[in-house]
Amino acid sequence: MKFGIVVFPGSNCDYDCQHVLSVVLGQETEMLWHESHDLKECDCIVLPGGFSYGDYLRTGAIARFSPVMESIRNFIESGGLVVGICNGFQILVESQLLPGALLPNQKGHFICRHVHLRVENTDTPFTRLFYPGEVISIPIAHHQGNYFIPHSSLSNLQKNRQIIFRYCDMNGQINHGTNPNGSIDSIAGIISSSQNVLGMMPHPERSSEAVLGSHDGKRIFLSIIQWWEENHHARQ
Amino acid sequence: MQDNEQIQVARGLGLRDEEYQRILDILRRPPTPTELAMFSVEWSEHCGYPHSRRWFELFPRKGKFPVLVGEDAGGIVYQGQAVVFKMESHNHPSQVEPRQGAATGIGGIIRDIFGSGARPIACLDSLHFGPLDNARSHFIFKGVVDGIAFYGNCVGVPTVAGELYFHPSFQGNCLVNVMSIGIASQDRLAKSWAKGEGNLIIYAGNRTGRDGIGGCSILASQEFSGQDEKRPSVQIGDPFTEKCLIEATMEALSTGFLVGIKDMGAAGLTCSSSEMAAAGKSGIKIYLDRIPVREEAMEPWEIMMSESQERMLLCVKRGYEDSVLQIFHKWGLEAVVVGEVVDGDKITIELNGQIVADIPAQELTKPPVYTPPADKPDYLEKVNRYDWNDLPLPHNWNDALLQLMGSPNLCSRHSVFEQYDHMVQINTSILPGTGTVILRVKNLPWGIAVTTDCNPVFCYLDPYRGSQIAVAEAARNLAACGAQPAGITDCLNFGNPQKPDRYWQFIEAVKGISDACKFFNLPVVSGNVSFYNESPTGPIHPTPTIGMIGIIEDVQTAVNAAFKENDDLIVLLGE
Amino acid sequence: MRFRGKIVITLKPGVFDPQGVTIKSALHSLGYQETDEVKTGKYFEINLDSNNLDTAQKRLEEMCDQLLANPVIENFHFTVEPSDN
Amino acid sequence: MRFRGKIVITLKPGVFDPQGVTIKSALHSLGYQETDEVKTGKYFEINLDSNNLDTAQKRLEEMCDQLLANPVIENFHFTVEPSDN
Ligand SMILES: Nc1ncnc2c1ncn2[C@@H]1O[C@H](COP(=O)(O)OP(=O)(O)O)[C@@H](O)[C@H]1O
Repeated sequence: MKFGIVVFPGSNCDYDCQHVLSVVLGQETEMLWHESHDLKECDCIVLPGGFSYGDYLRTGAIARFSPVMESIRNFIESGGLVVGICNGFQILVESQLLPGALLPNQKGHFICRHVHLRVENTDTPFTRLFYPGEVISIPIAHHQGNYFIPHSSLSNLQKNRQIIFRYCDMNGQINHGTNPNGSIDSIAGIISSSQNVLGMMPHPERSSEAVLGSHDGKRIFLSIIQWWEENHHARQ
Repeated sequence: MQDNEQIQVARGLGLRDEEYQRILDILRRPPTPTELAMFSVEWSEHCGYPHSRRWFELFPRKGKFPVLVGEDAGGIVYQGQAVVFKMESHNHPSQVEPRQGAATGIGGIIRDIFGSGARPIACLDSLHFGPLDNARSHFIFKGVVDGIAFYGNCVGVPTVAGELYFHPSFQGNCLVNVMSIGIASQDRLAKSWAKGEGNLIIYAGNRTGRDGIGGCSILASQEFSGQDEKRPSVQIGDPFTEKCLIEATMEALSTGFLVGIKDMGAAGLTCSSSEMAAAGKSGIKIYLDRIPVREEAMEPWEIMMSESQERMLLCVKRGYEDSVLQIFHKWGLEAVVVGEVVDGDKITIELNGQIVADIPAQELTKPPVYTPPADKPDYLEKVNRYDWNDLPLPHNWNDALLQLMGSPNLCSRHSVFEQYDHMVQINTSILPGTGTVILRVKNLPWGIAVTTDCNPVFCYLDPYRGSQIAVAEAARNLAACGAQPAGITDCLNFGNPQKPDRYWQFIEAVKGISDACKFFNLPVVSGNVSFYNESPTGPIHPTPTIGMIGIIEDVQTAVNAAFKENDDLIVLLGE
Repeated sequence: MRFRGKIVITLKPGVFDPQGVTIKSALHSLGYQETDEVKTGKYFEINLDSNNLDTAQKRLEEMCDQLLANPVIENFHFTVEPSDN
Repeated sequence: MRFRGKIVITLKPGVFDPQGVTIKSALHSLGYQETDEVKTGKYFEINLDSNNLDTAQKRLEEMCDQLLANPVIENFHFTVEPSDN
């Protein structure tokens, strides 16, 4: 399977994703420069974390106008898989490829630490290797991960099972104290209504190797690979 | 300009009369204002280390592993990989504007690392403030942490460890010492020289503004300047540009077209151009009108002294300049050819066809050396007479323990390092707060352990022993996680060196570090000195911060500090 | 002709403003107990060349719409005037 | 009485504004070539209770000085008006 990892000026988790996908998981990878329309026939596009354009103005606000984003919009429309991690998620919501917005953390500062997530929907290409309600540990590292969506749209997300990950404690309980950034409904990751675009604030590439202390993130990538292997014949 | 008047200007720039005389001897004519400015910054404490340089000879430069001692950053070599590291202070800028001061400190040290050709893989911060119940100290502390987070997180270099210490002696003068570590294949390291007649000098990065032109306000206040309103301004960090500079520089280095490269840090263009020329034993000509400037009507000395951030100077093989320029442009950066390597040994600055400075580079980069008198401070006898038996024992040991654990100098640093992205680049194998931080090296079995240490109270009580304790503590920290101590960098924070008691503390500390390093077979690969850390209430406690790195052969065997299992034995080693 | 636009971007009602809350509590602890609400926003000054005021206005409106404000969470308003420099 | 202060904080002349530079180049690449300078700043709206306009003014000035603006690199100015809510 071939993964494309987009490089915006200021991306800083691009090579982390590349390392995990190619060295750890043995997949083909391609770095996609933001100024090019060419997605190089990749099967899944990763919008990595970092600070595209320094997060100046608003997170993701400038990156969304990159030429590569036009191609990604078409790619999504034709059913292609896209994962936005952290800044990638911010770019996806700014582009309105996912609903909502990401506000500054409630505490007002950057937060970098492992958090527990509850996997809310496992019927997706990104989470099929988890079991429903499973509690996993993946690090967050962001200043603006406070997910916001107007209440009317929130109920749509809930109804359509688009909420994929929610912040919780180690037992899967969700309460005020388990929400690191103030996200509405403790949302850590969502999927598009078309099921092929995942946006999440936590960094799965940071928990994909034993030497870094956790494997849980790797299973997201493994889910994608497994899904694709089962489906790509159908798609071609 | 009259001779007399010029001596006044020279004094205003911090040059001594005998230094002015030496300038006359070197040039065999009166200096131009630009030349005077260039000498003043190049010979300043900040760039030239006139009060400290001679003592560095005491430092051992050899250790268990091969050592690199470079112009900007040194390092050690392990299995063909150069691990480059350096520490630097940004105390005074942080005291004035904590957020930007600390941010630009991180930016500066990272540029030193990638300027040497190594990719920055981690930063550390050693911070000292006055007690938190003082509102100003609290403000500075919060601003500094915020500034490090702002810059370090955005630039994509993890801030993985550090220290945080509160003591009244830092009330009017905080310490912000930042360290960065980089790694490169040994044969890919860059030179910081300019050589090869005809080769071109390229300026890349942010534009030059009137940032940090401290001493130059003196120049501006003289008749020959003109308008007012040239107030020196605080440097603002631009981590986004720095991130692009890192990537563009790494890419440019991989072309093989770069002859040399150097960052424009303290003293900006003056320092980078003259030191590149001197290191290459070449002449350099710079055309000032080609330098990208941010403000109109900048005077030549302003351009030469500006400390605007995120700028690099490159020497590129003639004929290949377009490929190099293109890389920087691709990353959205400004990059222009501003000069060339010329025959001779002079640094020549031209503005619109007129020469505004013409100085032998070797002389400019050879600042005077001073050894002022040193005297053992009076306080030492008194403080060391203290009878420990006078100390009352606590009534309730549990309460005492809780109080200790909750005290600002001992409590958890979680709230600080949680604000730093300490995981980006996915190398942080042992995380901060769980033991000494260890970075794995991707695709290789070994890892790097890092720490900074110094206890200023010990150094106040005995600078020699205190410094040895700092080295020993750092070595213990590394050993405790399974790493071999491999080398140190230092940041020597002291008061005014012209006061004998402060200077004595400094010398003792250098001796202490040297002796401890020899004992542990550790090289001092790089370092930095910050003098004049004083406030109206007196000098800071002497603080020779030690940054140490160690090598762990098999990163899988690294251990963190946590107790692991019920029934595991707990053993106390040592007396 | 040269114009200067002054743009203020504020959060829509109902969007939580953590920075505002933090600043309010900082003001309270500094003794400014009389403040009961703090809202934060962004400010931009943009110098631009246009044929006339109307065009300048139209272009600034577009810039806000397209880039400077995020319509999901933010409102904007601006003023524009001829400027000399 | 209730007042509303509107505060604009801008960088002092000569202080580098990297955000402004980046936004300007984004505007250019979106086709707004006519913009030649973008300056960024902060905006605050503060509701407060005061006996009269003068006091409100004085208090706001103090808040700016002490907390909202950083006098080393920023200037501020504000307007204040009676408000109903
Ligand atoms: N200013 C700081 N920046 C980043 N990390 C810090 C800072 N201060 C302390 N830490 C980290 O917090 C942890 C505990 O700090 P400290 O108690 O000083 O450590 P030590 O175990 O070395 O005495 C360590 O991981 C240390 O690196």
